[in-house]
Amino acid sequence: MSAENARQPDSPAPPERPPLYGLVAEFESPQDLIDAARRAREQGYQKMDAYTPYPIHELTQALALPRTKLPILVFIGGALGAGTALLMQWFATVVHYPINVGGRPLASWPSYIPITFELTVLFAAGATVLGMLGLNGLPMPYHPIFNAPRFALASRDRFFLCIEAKDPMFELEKTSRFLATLGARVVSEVDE
Amino acid sequence: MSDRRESRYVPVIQPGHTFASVTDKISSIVLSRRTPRFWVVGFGIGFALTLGMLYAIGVLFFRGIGVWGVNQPVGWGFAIVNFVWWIGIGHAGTLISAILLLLRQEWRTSINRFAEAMTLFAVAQAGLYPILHLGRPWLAYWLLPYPNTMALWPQWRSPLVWDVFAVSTYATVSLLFWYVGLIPDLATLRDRARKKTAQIIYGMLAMGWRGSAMHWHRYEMAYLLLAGIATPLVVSVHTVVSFDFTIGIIPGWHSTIFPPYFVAGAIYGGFAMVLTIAIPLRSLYHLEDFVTLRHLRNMAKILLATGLIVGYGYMIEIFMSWYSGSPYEKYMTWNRMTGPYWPAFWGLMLCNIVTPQFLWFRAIRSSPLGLWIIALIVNVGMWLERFVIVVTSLHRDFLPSSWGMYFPTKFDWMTYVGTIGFFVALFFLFIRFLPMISIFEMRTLVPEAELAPADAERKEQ
Amino acid sequence: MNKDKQLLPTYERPQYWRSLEELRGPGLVTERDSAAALADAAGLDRRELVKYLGVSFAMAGLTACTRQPTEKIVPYVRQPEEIIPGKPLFFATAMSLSGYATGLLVESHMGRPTKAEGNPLHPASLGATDAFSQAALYDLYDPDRSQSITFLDEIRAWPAFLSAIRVALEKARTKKGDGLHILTETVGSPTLGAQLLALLRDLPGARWHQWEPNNRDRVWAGAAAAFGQPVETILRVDRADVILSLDADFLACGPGHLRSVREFSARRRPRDRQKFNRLYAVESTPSVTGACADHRLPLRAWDVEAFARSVAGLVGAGSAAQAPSDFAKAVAEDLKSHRGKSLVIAGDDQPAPVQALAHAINAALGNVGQTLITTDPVPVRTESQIDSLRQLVGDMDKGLVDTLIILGGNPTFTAPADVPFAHALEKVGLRIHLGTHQDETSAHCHWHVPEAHFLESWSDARAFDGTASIVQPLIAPLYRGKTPHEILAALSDQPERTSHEIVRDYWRDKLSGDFESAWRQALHDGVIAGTAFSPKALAVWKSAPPSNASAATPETAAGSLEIRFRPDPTIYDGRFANNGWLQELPKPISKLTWDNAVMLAPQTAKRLALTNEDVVKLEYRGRSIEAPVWIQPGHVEDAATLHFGYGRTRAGQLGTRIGSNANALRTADAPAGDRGLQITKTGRTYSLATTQQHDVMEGRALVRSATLEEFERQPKFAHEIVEEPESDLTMYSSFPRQEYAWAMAIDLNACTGCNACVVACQAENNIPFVGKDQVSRGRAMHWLRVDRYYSGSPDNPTTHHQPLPCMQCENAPCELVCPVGATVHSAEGLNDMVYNRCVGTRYCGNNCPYKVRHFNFYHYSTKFRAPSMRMLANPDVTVRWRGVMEKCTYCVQRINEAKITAEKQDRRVRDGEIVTACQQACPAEAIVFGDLADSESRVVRRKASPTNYSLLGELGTRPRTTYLAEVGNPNPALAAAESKRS
Amino acid sequence: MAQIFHRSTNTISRVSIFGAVFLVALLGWLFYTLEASPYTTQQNVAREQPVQFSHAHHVGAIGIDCRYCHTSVERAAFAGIPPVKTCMNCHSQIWLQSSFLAPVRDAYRDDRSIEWVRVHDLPDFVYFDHSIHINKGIGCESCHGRVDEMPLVWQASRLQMGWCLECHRHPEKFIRPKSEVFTMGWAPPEGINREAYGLALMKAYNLRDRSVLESCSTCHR
Repeated sequence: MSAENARQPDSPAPPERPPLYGLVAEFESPQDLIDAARRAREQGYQKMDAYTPYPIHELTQALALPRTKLPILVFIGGALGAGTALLMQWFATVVHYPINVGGRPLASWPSYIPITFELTVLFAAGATVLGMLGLNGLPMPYHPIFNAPRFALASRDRFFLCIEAKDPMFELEKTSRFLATLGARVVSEVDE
Repeated sequence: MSDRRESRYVPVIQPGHTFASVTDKISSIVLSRRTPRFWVVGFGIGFALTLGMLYAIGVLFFRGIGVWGVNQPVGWGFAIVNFVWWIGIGHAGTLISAILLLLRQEWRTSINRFAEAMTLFAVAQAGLYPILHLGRPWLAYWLLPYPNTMALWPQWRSPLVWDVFAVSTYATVSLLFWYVGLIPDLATLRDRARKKTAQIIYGMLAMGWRGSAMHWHRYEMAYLLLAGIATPLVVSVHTVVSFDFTIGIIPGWHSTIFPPYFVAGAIYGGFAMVLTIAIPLRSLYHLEDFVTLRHLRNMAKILLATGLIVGYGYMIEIFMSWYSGSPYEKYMTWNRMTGPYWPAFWGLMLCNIVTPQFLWFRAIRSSPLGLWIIALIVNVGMWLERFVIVVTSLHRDFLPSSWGMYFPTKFDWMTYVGTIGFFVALFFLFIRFLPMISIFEMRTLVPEAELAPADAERKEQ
Repeated sequence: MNKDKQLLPTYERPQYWRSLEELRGPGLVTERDSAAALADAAGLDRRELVKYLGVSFAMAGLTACTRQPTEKIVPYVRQPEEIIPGKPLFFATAMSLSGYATGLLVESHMGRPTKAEGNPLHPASLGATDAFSQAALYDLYDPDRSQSITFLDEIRAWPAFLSAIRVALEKARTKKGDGLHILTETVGSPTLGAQLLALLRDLPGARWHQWEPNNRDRVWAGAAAAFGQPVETILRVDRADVILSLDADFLACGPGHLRSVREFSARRRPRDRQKFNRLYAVESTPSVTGACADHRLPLRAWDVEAFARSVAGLVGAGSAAQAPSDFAKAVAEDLKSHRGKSLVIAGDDQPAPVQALAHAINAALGNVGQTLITTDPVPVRTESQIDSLRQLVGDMDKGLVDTLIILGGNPTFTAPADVPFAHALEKVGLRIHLGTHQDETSAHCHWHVPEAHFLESWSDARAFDGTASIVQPLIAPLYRGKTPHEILAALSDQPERTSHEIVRDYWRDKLSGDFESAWRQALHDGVIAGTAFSPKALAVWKSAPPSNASAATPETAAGSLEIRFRPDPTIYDGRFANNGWLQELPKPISKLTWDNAVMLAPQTAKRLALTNEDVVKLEYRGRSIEAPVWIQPGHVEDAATLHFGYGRTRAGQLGTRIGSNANALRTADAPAGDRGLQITKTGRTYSLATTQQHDVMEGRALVRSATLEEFERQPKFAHEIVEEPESDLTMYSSFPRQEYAWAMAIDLNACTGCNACVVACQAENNIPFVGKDQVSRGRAMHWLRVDRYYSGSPDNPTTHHQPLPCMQCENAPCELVCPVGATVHSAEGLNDMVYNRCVGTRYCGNNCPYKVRHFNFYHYSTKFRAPSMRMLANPDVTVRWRGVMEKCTYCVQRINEAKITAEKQDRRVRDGEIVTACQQACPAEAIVFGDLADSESRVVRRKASPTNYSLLGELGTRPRTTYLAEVGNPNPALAAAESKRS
Repeated sequence: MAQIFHRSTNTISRVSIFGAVFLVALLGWLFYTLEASPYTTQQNVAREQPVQFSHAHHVGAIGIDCRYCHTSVERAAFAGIPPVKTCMNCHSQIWLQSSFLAPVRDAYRDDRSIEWVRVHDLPDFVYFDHSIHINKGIGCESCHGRVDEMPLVWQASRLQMGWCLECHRHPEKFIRPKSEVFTMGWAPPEGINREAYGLALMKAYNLRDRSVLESCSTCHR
């Protein structure tokens, strides 16, 4: 079946139809998806995204995804943790309540190490997870893409490529025909 | 090289599986309506033991720590023994997920999920003890730094404070690690769940994961970073736990070998527990396709390796006590071997040094039952090790006038067995409601995931 | 200050103390007192409440919000001018035991006595105390004391009793007193004696009997044999170079033993060699004295006489019976070479001939008048108590006794097995018992009158040398108790006289100068000047008396053992059976608590195939009891020792039905025991609670000892044994010393292991006792324990004592590991323990190499405390609650008190101004506490001694408490044999 | 596939996550303030007494010295609560008919103590000694506030350890000349540096080093 009858013209259209989010093409295999993505980019499409049941590194080049800023966040988190720990312990034992414990010096730095390390790790890990979610804009339980028919399979064995309506080159007819040529199993429109 | 030979005819996943089959097989365990009978029985037992523990704890709180066997000179008994034992067990999960990930051991994929769950639940058990064993547990929060009207702080030089930070950090990071790994699978469950409630719950937890390429990109980066962070953490935790003893001056505690051999021991015990759980699990849920002999053999080898390290640790300890020339150290070792607690010591040697030697034989490495028995024995051995370290060191230290004996009471036992029950109960809940094997990672292993050479070689670059 | 007046008001207004609310009332700092007063009626005290709130709050994470419940302050209506709220007062009084007094200074907080100390002016105390006088306060507040006058278990009023006794008296008068018998314990009180004698004068037919199980019959008989009349023999240990103890435990019990200890240990300072004395002990049961001896010879009590004879023969007092042993020869030589400077002491338990022999030897050596002074006896009467009791029982049996008045004591329990006191008692028409408890005796009496504790009563008493003291009350009788004086007054023509009046009247014409001032002086000093007896010069019969002993009992069947009955080291003759402190106090040598046991020599036990805790059947002269076995190294072979005082059936919550009753075996003719004991194994076992399970040092240099010769060759021998890190061997710069640096030095050479310090510590620091079960679980709480080690062969080991308080390490391992900083160092070098910060990880306890930290596994402070015991607590020390660690802090409350006083006067604390409780109690002056920063202080001088060493110093803990090593003075002639032996 | 969640859930979920974080922080802050608040400390809460005794009147208006009633304050740990006799010294002469004084007269007649409500109540494990503070130049006012302005006495300070330490760490901020200890509303001389002034007094009165004042056993035994 093809893009034309993907949208039944004869059926009465709903009173006010939500704006179009984009066109989604469903593929059988990762390989098809990668090729499709690459072709679409060569065509000049930018605003598109692929949806896959597992990470596929090839898509990074295929879609020319930007490098992520995550590592910097993690480093900042770690540094913050280390600083907090050291400062806290030094302040407590040297400044705030200096007291003789077992004849050890007030600033017995070797015994600060374990906690400093632990807090470093804690903060860094926190930064990693929050950073990842934040950059991905998660949580986002609602997303237009879920309107796509059979999208549930995106978490099983199907691979989707979505060209968004925002894309400057996006033209409903032309784009859907183009997608069909990429060997998509189905091409369907997705509402906002 | 034997490994390579084995791996040739024992793949990490049986042939014939597809994206679909993998997904359906694993998710159906969670989503299927009917609860298997063995699940009900297993959970029931665990829950019953948990109630026993709660009773013991109630008595403890209202009558005081005296209901336990602790005394002077043995101020620490079962509580600390069990604490260290559980923490040790809690090491395998994160180790498998983190270190094996960094080492690109793809066989980890089918075992890391429940290994991580095991870690969490073990750490939860461990976390109970430091609080329970306090004379005034309701003041446990005094170990945390927080603004207070007394203008007081924790005593930063105390290993117990280090413990608080190490264990809580470890618990938190393991939880994050586990959850992050779960997100895509939760999405799968969301999409495959039939019941609305299930959809909503899994949907919430999945945070609207939709498998976008960009998300996967950041996700993998995050996962890798977490692994990198968690690896030193795993090593640090049992190191810090070992400080509880090494910082002390009691002969048998005050030893520099402890940190490395505690860590090795933790991995040792941890993997033993993973096997203890994995072997019944794979047959009960017919997961032989995913948890193959290959996994069992690899774990057996790790068990053997760490077992040897631990054995080396014991030997060094004994040698050092002789080499030190300190009469107290010498007596301590002699007392362990021939004193009133000699069965514990020799039992430990039997369980932890002799038993693993059977793993030199591939026949045993390849027999699930054999492995399972060995794993059980090692679990016991690791518990004995902690008992020997804690009790036999304390009960006879410097002044003979203060020597004494330690005998656990029924409340000690109830609490210990209770935590095992609690652990089992939690674990059964986990396998019922969450995928015990990482689905999305399994997908990467099926043949369908193979790419055309062109991309394949690009992948190489 | 006028002590007398202070006390009269409290005394004359008994209603003053009626309710506890009022009790805490008089201007007390209520927060202090409620700290002491735990357990309220609901059994839930404030802290517990807070704690349970804590539990629920903890769930809500709200724990910190602990509101103080509202408290009341109840001031005086009219405040006695001498009372400063919160400041304790001290009153001088005296405690008498078996007729001999020990002078005390008792601390009183707002009218409630809390602590007893020795009276430095008193000859029998010299400022020191023994365990009994330390624990006396417990008896005062013992919740099981009888609290009302009863007639056949029904409560009666005092007047009712008076009329009853008057009736009996009238009846007696008609018969000139016939049928009126009075039974007392040994009477040392002059006033009481005078009252009794007056009564006898008044009613010639009346009889006065004396009985207590630990009497001195044999001493009097021996003295009579030697001097022709019963005389008191006063030991001048300070003048003796060589001492021979013939089964005498003169360093642990008996009249003036505290003084003997002081004098003995004063002459064992290794640095002045010529003054260093030497002690030979010949004994059957290992005793404190034997443990101090330079040479100890285990000998069956039976064989002591033969030994004494051979020594006598060798020193020229009579002829030796058989060939003397090497030991005897050596001893005799040593004695002869110290004529006039030696001393032979016979144990109170030894039969008259041995006593006489001892006197003869002393006489032959010219010691009498030098090291041994004879004076009039201290007890008012020295008749044979056993005969006196026999006679009473005989009369009772014949029905000649209409009225028996028992003034104190517990004859039903203590009477020998072959004197059927209880049985005969039933035949008496009117039986009256005055006692502190409803005990075995009161069970057989019609009337029971609660006896006033000595801290509640006016009386007087004499020390071993005759020095008299006024016993004055520190508190009005809690339960309207009566004194013997008042009972006797009831029999006189002025029945309503108070003991205060009686005692005053007795002394009125005996005090020199103006009576009032002399009386006040006497009360203030605690002694009446010039009342000591003057020495008597008596012709002594220099040659040994003929032996009648061997005739006394025929040599009994082979395989039979000798049994020895001795008063229990901690509960005495059973009168302290309900005293928790003394029950839990480890017996000096065996370290047993809460029980007595049959002591056997290791060899004997092996021969009989017995081990510790085996229950055996003891058959002796046709009677038998069962008791658990305790193998006692150093005990003489073929003999057994059983302490009497246990096996009470009506002692109170604590003392009833524990241990086995030796009185059921004791017989009148051989009260100290005899041969003819058969031991059979029952196959059952009985668990005994000991505080020390391991008796040898395992080759560790814990107690370091040398002989005098070795010391002179190598004065620093204590340091040769293990090398100790130099104090500058540290990576850390040490903390700056503040004005004071507290420290302690303990002289192991002086310590006799008498345990007085342990009870003193317990009393001062509100240390709970925990009961047998907890002790056997290794949870005893004594902050200060006296470790006892054996060295040498178990058949006759050398015994070492080591008092072990907290070492106050400068590099304290415990502090390092506490996660909440509940134990940290004070700027003055104290290892502070902050109970309220402790969360109870017990990590510090584990990490303490000395194991001097003790943990409240349960809520001990209330577990064993009846409300009346609230008053016992020291308000200056926090009462610890469940789940916290506790330990010695050098009596920091005393340190703070002294510092505050000094600072208010703008001066330094003087040396000796602060005395720790243990130091204050110690008769041997083994413990010295002081300030290291003061180069003149005693502690600094002590630590300068070459024998000074720190225990486990090699660990680098730098303890502030150090020890002075043991130095013995063995006889070279015997040393060889000794070395062969061990 | 149909949407499981409505659009709004996106916002809701993000807000709730941040909300949770803030809630935790809020609770922590709440507990701390509660702990230091008069709810716990009963600071500034005037206490009803069996007798309507007004310090404002006796101290402020009449100007009776503290020590007239609190006799042992210079000598003992406990400042001393006056016996009924002390009240009667004056009130046997004046205000004989006053109904306010009825309880006092009754108590005196019946030889029965008046049960005052304790206002300043330290925990049982704290050993505070009035005399040493008085003798080292710490004024009554420093802890008890302007008693001369209190009709019914209330607790002027937190009386929590943190509060004690403020002074034990920096006595120079609170110390005053011994002569002024009992003065209410005393202020250091004009234009003088409080710190320097305090330090001079500390030297004069020979106060101990901070490390001694901060040692646990100074207050806890």
